[in-house]
Amino acid sequence: MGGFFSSLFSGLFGTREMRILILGLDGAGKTTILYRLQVGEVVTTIPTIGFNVETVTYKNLKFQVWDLGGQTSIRPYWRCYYSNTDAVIYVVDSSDRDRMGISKSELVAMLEEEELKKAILVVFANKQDMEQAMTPTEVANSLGLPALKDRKWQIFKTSATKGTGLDEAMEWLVESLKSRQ
Amino acid sequence: MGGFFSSLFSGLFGTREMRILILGLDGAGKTTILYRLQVGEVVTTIPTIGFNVETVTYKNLKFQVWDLGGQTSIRPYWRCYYSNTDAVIYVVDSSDRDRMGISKSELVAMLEEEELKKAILVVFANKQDMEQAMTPTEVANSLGLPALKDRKWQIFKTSATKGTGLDEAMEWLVESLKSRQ
Amino acid sequence: AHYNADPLSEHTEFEYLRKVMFEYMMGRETKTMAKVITSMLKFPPDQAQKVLEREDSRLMPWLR
Amino acid sequence: AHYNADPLSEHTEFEYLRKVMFEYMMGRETKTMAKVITSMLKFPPDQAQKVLEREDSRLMPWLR
Ligand SMILES: Nc1nc2c(ncn2[C@@H]2O[C@H](COP(=O)(O)OP(=O)(O)OP(=O)(O)O)[C@@H](O)[C@H]2O)c(=O)[nH]1
Ligand SMILES: Nc1nc2c(ncn2[C@@H]2O[C@H](COP(=O)(O)OP(=O)(O)OP(=O)(O)O)[C@@H](O)[C@H]2O)c(=O)[nH]1
Ligand SMILES: [Mg+2]
Ligand SMILES: [Mg+2]
Repeated sequence: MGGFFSSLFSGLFGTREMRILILGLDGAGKTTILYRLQVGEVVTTIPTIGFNVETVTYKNLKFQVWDLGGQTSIRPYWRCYYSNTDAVIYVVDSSDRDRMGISKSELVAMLEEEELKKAILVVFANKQDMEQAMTPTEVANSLGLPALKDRKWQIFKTSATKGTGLDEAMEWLVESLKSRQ
Repeated sequence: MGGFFSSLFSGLFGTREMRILILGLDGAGKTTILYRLQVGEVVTTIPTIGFNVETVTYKNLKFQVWDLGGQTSIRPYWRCYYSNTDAVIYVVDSSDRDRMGISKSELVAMLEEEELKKAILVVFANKQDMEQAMTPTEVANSLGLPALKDRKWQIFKTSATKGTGLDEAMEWLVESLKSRQ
Repeated sequence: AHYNADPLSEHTEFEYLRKVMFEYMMGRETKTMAKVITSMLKFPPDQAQKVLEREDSRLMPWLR
Repeated sequence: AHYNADPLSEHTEFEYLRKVMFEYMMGRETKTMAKVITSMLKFPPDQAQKVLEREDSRLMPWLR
């Protein structure tokens, strides 16, 4: 990028805090990921009944990151948080084969929402350190990602506890946000 | 009353809206009474789940009158409304002999509250138009009113639907509020 | 709303909470409504206190 | 909180409502919190709209 428009753009980009939601079923590792990103450490978590919201700085960019509780009874309220969201980090427990279908339904319902039409999607195939973990390709297929239309998306294999894969994913996310028109 | 202090007092009295609560068991006639006082008519009521609050003008005095729902499950929240209350109108269905004991317990609990220590109590022995209605004396005894200490109180027989007795009761209330030191 | 076994009374409490919540959100009698809400939702004492103190400072901004 | 038969999930919703309510009452992210509250308490559409409009005018007083 270069020239007047790009500098105008990066100027705007620099001032507005990007809004990112971390979504996914309960136990997928959302809260662990949030604090990995924020403080670089593994924190001890309890199920999130409500949400955590933190300012995360990555490559000099500021993100307001919302980590919403994923239990069944409170999932219907995810949609109350969608407005003005720039990107969704969708977290999947890659070892939880039984609930991959539920995870897909929630993802599909989410992507149908008008308010998220322009949001970038990055899927974390998390818990890759576990033996029975599905590969990112398997996860992508289970979630029906290849069939997505009009959506900028990417999947990454991560382990929030070991701290692997998060950097690559965030790198891609930052670049995607920057290069949006 | 006369002289400097009394005119200062009535000056203050004239500016501040008195706060009055109408309390009593469900179905006692509280909402019927509120609108009788406000618009002079019998309105059709439904059980109050919540409250009604109206400004009632009586003899050129303005009252903010709160009518709180009296059903069992929401009675515990009466106490949230006690602060700054000048008087309580406690309404009893005089024909509801079975629940006179419950009505007494609620009254006693209410009068024990610190925030109501200085509140004037006026009991409406309501539904006097009904054949099986207890007399005001019977109601007073059932509620244990004669044993009250440090409390300005009075009981009146009323019929909110017929509109009888309300004037005398309000008259007494106004005078009592005026003559408080 | 769920701390009572009787479904009907639960319904009453739910409706009551909604009514009180609406008044609060519309900015009417917020101090009183806040008392009801913190009490119905069983706020822990420290949180209830914070909320009520905030109501006071909204009502009397010169005390801030 | 009572529109689900499973007591455990009811408890979750109750706790969730309390959390969201606290944030709302402390004046944090009130627009988002208002959406959750009106949705959990099943406000009728006209009331929900009034509440959300009021949030907008709180956030952007120059639009009043
Ligand atoms: N083995 C392994 N465990 C993980 C990983 N990420 C998270 N966990 C663990 O999974 C459990 C749930 O993690 P949380 O971060 O609390 O899950 P959550 O998605 O926030 O769950 P809710 O708040 O209920 O929606 C915790 O015990 C984490 O330590 C991972 O990459 N590998
Ligand atoms: N016969 C008779 N009926 C009355 C009288 N006052 C009220 N009622 C009736 O009693 C019923 C209950 O009256 P409300 O005013 O709704 O009772 P409430 O005390 O507000 O009840 P909650 O809102 O549930 O606490 C209605 O049908 C009224 O018309 C009265 O003096 N005589
Ligand atoms: Mg969590
Ligand atoms: Mg009533």
